[in-house]
Amino acid sequence: MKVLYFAWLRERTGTAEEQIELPEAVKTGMDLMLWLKQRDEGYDYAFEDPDLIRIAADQEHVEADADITQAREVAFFPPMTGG
Amino acid sequence: MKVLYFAWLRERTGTAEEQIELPEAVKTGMDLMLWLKQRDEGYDYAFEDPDLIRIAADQEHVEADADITQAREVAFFPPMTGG
Amino acid sequence: MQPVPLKILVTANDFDVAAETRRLTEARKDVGAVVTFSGLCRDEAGTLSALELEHYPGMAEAELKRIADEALERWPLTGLTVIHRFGMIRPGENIVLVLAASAHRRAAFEACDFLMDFLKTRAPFWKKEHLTESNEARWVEAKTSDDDDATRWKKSKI
Amino acid sequence: MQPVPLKILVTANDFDVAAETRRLTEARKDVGAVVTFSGLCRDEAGTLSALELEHYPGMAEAELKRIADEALERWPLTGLTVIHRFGMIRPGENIVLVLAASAHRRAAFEACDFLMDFLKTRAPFWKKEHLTESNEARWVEAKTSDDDDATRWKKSKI
Repeated sequence: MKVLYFAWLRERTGTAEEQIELPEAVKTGMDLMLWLKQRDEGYDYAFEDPDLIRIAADQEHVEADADITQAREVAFFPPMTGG
Repeated sequence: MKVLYFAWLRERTGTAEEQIELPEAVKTGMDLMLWLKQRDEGYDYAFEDPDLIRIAADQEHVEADADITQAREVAFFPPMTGG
Repeated sequence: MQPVPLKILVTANDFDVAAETRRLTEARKDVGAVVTFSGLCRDEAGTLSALELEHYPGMAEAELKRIADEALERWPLTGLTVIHRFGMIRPGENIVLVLAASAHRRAAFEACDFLMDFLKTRAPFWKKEHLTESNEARWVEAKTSDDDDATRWKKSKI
Repeated sequence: MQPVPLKILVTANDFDVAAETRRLTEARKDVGAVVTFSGLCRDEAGTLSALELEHYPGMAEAELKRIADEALERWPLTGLTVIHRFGMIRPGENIVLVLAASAHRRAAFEACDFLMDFLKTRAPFWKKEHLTESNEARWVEAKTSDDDDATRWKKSKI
């Protein structure tokens, strides 16, 4: 699965994009955030408040409890500030 | 007093602008309309439904029962259709 | 920074939306939103030769200014422009232009919307339709929906 | 007459409001109203060097299209254009442009307003402020007022 990070999530993780093999236990966007959080200090800081973070699966907004196991691309980002 | 007519009021009265010496009994815009209506066929036709007609005194909208005796300029016109 | 001076123009000529937008934004850093309304002459049926716009010179400008002053009082605008044409206007041509600029979009949207609602019901302009098929011409009748639109702005003093 | 095809553009370049207006009105006689929203980079305090606009390529266009399709379903529009810039944008420069055209003004106003409310809360763009006084840069925080604006459109399915 391709995983993308934007804005301060990109800066904190130090990663714009990576390939991840989902562990068996990870089903939802929230599961994935909690799993990523354990990786290292940067990821821990990026996901320190997972409730704040928005998730897209295959370029569509999804809720944190939505199943993402079938997605080819998952993205994490802060609330949007365009316009 | 200068009296102006616009749109179909101008066409029906055959007059764009005229000077009128107000008769003593005429105090309001409605009084003036009823007085004008008696003048001839064209004015009678123009003011056949006085409740429909809008009035301005010195280039400001006024109600039909407002005193217009002090105005230098009074105008009669149909509901507006600009924009 | 002072707002750009209010511009009210009643003219037979067409207007330039880009130039009017520049007038409200150029050399300023306090404008976050510009909302522009352009009103055009329609002719879906293909029966219209032109609209003839008659106005009350003097009062047209004065009334537009009264409506604009009310908008400037109600919303924190950095600029406001109202242009209304008169004379013969062909299908597809411009009739009216309102631009409202502000730091934030809600004020600009509401002021522009308000301006158009009151302009429609209070500014002394009248439209006459000249038809292609005949020498006939007929005055456009006022729509009660326009009065309804104007009553949406309940707080208004005008 | 068919509506002008929907135009969604995410670009580093500035836009031309006059050209975009022409695209929605030229050679048509069914457009009575064009409402245009321009969003600009503000800097009232004089401390901003530039806004850096980051976006999610692919999803930005897709999400703008979803919002635009919802607007086209809700209002009888003759044309709709949404342009959003990314990259470095200086104070006074354009950020976003929405044009909605319709036979009648209410539809054009509401569609444009709706587009901006949902664009603000759903389109994947993020602003970073670069300051003049330091090398510091900070991410702009989302405003809850934007969420409130979006909830005004209760019927919305998105």
